[in-house]
Amino acid sequence: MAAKARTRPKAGVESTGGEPAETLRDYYERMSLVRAFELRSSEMYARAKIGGYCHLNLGEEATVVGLTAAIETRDYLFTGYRDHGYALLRGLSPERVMAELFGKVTGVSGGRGGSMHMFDSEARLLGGYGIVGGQIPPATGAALALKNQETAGPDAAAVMCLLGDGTTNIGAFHESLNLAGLWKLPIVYVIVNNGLGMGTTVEMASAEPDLYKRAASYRMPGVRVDGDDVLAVRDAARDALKQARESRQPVLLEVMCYRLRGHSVVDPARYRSPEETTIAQQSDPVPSFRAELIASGVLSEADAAAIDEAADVRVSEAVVFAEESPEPAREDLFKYVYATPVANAPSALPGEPVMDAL
Amino acid sequence: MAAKARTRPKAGVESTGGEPAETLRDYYERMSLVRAFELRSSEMYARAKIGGYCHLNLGEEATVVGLTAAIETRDYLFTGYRDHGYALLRGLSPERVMAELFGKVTGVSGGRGGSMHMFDSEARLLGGYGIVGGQIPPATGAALALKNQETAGPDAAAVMCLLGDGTTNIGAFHESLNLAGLWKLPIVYVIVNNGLGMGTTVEMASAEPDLYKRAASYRMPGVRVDGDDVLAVRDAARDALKQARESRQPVLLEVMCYRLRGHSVVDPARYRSPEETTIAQQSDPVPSFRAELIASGVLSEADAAAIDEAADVRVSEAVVFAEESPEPAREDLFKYVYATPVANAPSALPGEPVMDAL
Amino acid sequence: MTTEVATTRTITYRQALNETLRAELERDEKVFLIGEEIGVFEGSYKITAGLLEDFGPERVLDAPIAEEGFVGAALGAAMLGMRPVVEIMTINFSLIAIDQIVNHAAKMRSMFAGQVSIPLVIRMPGGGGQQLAATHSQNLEVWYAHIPGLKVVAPSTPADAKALLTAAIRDDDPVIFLENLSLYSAKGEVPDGEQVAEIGKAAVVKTGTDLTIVSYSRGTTTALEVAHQLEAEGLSIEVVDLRSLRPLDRDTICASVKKTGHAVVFEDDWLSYGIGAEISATIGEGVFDFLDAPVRRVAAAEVPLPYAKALEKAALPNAADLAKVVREVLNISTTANDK
Amino acid sequence: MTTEVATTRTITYRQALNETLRAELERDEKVFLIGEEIGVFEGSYKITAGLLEDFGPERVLDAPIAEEGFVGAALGAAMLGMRPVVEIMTINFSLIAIDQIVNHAAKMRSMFAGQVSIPLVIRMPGGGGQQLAATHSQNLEVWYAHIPGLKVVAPSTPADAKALLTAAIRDDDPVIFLENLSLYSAKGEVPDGEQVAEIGKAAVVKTGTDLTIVSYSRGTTTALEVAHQLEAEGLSIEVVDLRSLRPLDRDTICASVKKTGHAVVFEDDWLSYGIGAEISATIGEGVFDFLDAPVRRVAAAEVPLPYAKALEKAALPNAADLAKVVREVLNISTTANDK
Ligand SMILES: Cc1ncc(C[n+]2csc(CCOP(=O)(O)OP(=O)(O)O)c2C)c(N)n1
Ligand SMILES: Cc1ncc(C[n+]2csc(CCOP(=O)(O)OP(=O)(O)O)c2C)c(N)n1
Ligand SMILES: [Mg+2]
Ligand SMILES: [Mg+2]
Repeated sequence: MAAKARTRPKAGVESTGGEPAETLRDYYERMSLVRAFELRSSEMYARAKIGGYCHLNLGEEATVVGLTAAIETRDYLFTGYRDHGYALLRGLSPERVMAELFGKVTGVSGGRGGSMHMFDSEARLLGGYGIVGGQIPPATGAALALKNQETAGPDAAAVMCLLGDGTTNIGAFHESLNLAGLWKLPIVYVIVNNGLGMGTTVEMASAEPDLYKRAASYRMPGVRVDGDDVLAVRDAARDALKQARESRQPVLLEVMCYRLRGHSVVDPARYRSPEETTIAQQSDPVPSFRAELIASGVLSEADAAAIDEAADVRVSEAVVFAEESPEPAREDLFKYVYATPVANAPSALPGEPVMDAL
Repeated sequence: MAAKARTRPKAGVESTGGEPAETLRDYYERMSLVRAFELRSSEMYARAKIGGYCHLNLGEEATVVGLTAAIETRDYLFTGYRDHGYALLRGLSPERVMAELFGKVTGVSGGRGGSMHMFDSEARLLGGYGIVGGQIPPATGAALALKNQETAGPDAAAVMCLLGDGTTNIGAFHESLNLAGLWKLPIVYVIVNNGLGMGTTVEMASAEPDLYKRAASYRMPGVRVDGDDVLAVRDAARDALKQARESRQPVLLEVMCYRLRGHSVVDPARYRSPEETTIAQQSDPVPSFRAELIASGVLSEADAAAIDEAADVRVSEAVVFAEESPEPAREDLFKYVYATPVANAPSALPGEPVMDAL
Repeated sequence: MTTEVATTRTITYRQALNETLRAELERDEKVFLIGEEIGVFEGSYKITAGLLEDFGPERVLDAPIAEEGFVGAALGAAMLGMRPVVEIMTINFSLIAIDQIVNHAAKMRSMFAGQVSIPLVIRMPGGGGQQLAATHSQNLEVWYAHIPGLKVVAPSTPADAKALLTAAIRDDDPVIFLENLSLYSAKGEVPDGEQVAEIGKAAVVKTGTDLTIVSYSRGTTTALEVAHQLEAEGLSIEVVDLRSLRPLDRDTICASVKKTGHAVVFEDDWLSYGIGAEISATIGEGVFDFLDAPVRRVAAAEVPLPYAKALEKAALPNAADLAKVVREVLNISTTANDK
Repeated sequence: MTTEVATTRTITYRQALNETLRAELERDEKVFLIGEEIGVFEGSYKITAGLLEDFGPERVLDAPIAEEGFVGAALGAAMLGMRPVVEIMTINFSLIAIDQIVNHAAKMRSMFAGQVSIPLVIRMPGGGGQQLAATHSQNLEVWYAHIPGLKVVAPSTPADAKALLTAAIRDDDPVIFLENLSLYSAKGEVPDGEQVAEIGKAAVVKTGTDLTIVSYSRGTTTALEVAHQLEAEGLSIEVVDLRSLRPLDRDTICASVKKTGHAVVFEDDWLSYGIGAEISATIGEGVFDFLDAPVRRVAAAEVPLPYAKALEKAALPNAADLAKVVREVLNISTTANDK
């Protein structure tokens, strides 16, 4: 973690200079929404409204806002299981995202995916994947399809594929980046480097801990940016996407941030030293961006408080919606197994005979 | 192929300077043996004495000799399926290697492995693997065992793991090199870059075709050497092994050579242009090393002819041995499935009932 | 099956596949082929011969050796509406891609509540008997047949290869299309024109009254051979060719056994937990009261397949093994009836 | 089983595993543990808690997320005489390592004619019911059970977890050691001292005369629960716990069914081509003449498992399903006898 802190440029007030106040305010609203949503998710998990695994974006809000601000509506986004914030800022309503966490039929994935599997085909959020690295080959293939379907240029679509620092050590990362580099695909791979994969630091997991340098193995540009600096993240991501869409030059972008809490809501993160926890808390982008906007006069204290309050209300509405939504119907259990109907598709429930008597 | 030819230093007479004539002669004998063995393998395949897949080292003889000259008896060698030459020069008798190709019980793997699966535990040749990249994780684990069993130093053992250029694109390559770099394992990964994986050139397969550069992703030294220059190969491999055994610094060594014929004995290599075939033939290391030794007075024409003749005789003896050896006994079919006997182990032949009547 | 007035030609299984790929590439520009050595090299087993030349590298895409990467990439392209047909060189190498196939392709549609379809075909040959040794001779189709969300077909004839491949490519779900090394050069009559099989249906490829042999892929060839040979001995054998391993057409299997009262399953894979286990269980469950003798399975010996010819032969099931077991099953039943 | 005079303690399955790993690490310095998050994090499911602290990072080695790499590395270490015990976080992730397990670990000894042994244990939990959704809830043990060269065990109690893990670590072959998420906190009596089970043997864990339930792992718990519950209804149920899936103890299964004449297989995995298929086929083949009714299988619905609680519950087999089928099988047979 120390190494990371050293190499990371510090976000400063000056970085907001020149940006319209409205944009800054907007970004703060987004950060605040993600923060409120994640805190509430944690609470709802504790109340057993949410089950399974639940991974939060707490501490990564500037990264989430910056990346989602950079991608265009026409672009496709693939992510890992730490996906709530991306779903919200890709435009999915908090209601539908919370309903997914509650396992309700109104959820973005009909309650079938849960926390790790947010998907919305219209919003071009193509999942939410729980197998480490599992999203990287499909994202690469989506870029292959785009390359064949469109011509390169400023209006072309591109793919953004998110992955964690720990995920760079798996074979699918290597195979996919090689394909993208080889075939010149319009894709940006974003390593959200929060310093940890569960309890394992980057230094314990990666022989080359400067992860952006791994781009060189595929003759691909590798860029590192401060993930606590929302504007820096946005600009770096925009620039990378521009290369992808205009020159079909895939890019590896590493965004340095901190995971504020445990790996998932049930992890107390005891392996973390008090110093590390302090660093993570000190670099929390939400209060710091808030303070920055107040200091630079973009927001008043009252404005900021109103934004936070609005976010909370928004999330409360989402909880009510999720709570009141129905569960998926048991008779729909087999509904989505196949797109093309097929003879003899299994439909027995446990304990039912495998076939009718002849 | 063109790019490779450009970047490859040309082997010259001067490179043999200073080397004892006996060593040079010895290396030529080894090259000649591999050449004779492989030509005969091809012939025996055509006569249906050998079955399955059969991949030859033709054109790679200088690489085979150089690498095997560099490894010490105490070191472990893992290779892919193009393994005849390595088996021979690791000290396995041509008889036992040819018998393996013939599927005879006297073969190095008892006739059970065939061409792709040469193994000799005493010679520390730990296979012979047919799944592309399959040898890389076990070789890495062997180095892990060595690290735990021995202290580093000039007398420590190391692992050499061979792989092809095409093999660098598979996930197991990435995962393994990362482990080796992370855990500081005594291993040298050798890319035998013969320019092709079946019909696919390096440039068609690897986004970064300078394969040794991929070492950087694991903070590992990456070195490239001319694979037609037996002494250069030997010296580069020795140096890499030294780093591995003394400093536990894994190394990626890329050896540039040519595949003289098709991918396997049944491949006519029609995808290769006449120019490419010409280049491959011109860089054939056996006649050029032979000519070099004659020009520099190490061998007379007659010496060289005698060596070639002796190699041929040696291989003929191996063929006779293989031919006369018995096939493995059918009643030994289940012999090696388990090391620790286990209750109820299956032993039914096709068509036998799965169990005796109760 | 949609059938036009059928003029037929006798062609190999290989050629049937090649022609079908060509026809589908022509018909639908969303179809593309991807795999190792399918273009410049024309396919390890020459199934794609000539296609790169005629359709270009965008439609016939040579991939590096990265099965997980390119199978997953095909899946991603399918998510965007393309219709990739993947060739994995042999089923043995699919183990490297299996996370993308089983954890991803098979589950996405369900997990994302139908928001995405995966019109993906994965072709790959299995099979032993070529002295390719333990790692290159497997028949792991039962693994795929076990997975909900996949469709798994295993044609035994050139005609079925054509009609099932056409169906697979036009299907909006991931289809595992199982070929067999020793079928590629097998010849058979193939109807001209468009042929689209119905996935999920078995076929009675020979009728008979005494005993049912259930098989698929290469095994069906042997089953038919044995059935015809035993006819000389006065035995009337019915042969059911599964064609689809998932879904499994239990009705066709059981209807046949209900009639014959005897069943033998023949497969190239290892016996325990093989395809034959499910067939035997299905028959036991479906037509218990009509069974006159235990269902027997003829399958491979449970060893990693050795290279040596004699050992390989001993380990793999053949026509003689099948004929022997068929006789045993019928004798047992005769004896039982005699009591 | 080697048993000393048994003083016992009631501990969890988790603790039994933890203590056994500790004891084997102490006993043999060639034993080492390797896996993701097993050290600093103390294991995703805390099986390895405290071991890094006591044995250090050479014996308890945290691996990066690289299942193929570190499983293969463990295999390589085993080739050099080490005795690695791998933890794969869940069976779902083993798909990434499966080439190393099935194409390599399982085959090497045979392929190299006995020149090398692979004393490798791969521990991993499977199981659904935790709302982990489709990719994190699988029971793919039948895949491994199908593979010659592997030994596959699936203990259902803390005592068996101890005795089978000890046996697995001391075995010179690759052993797949299957745990189950919902068993980790289950308690049971565990004898103190060294306990070494015999791999390859099933156990009759409850005797009975009317019907045999065959199960393994978590399923055995449910089977016993149902068996005891049905006793109140006057039914005498025998329960066979497989313990070893490969080799499969066909004799114990068939001996039980020979006595009871009725069998039901209970498993958490999908029905088609599941473990139950082999058990049913085995019974059909082994004791056909003693069977009074078809063997039935109670297994999971064939869907990628949904996250939503109600759907997940509907898809997974439970005690009520099993009890229902047991009654059906016995009724059917009663009716049949009445005829
Ligand atoms: C193939 C696979 N192996 C292991 C896991 C278990 N696992 C889930 S998340 C995780 C850590 C991933 O770390 P990182 O990539 O840094 O992402 P982060 O959680 O920090 O966002 C692990 C090991 C998994 N889901 N898939
Ligand atoms: C996982 C896997 N995929 C594909 C193959 C088929 N195959 C065998 S050799 C080979 C080419 C390997 O090329 P390279 O690594 O350059 O080695 P070379 O044959 O040139 O020595 C391929 C694709 C295989 N054996 N294993
Ligand atoms: Mg991380
Ligand atoms: Mg090569």
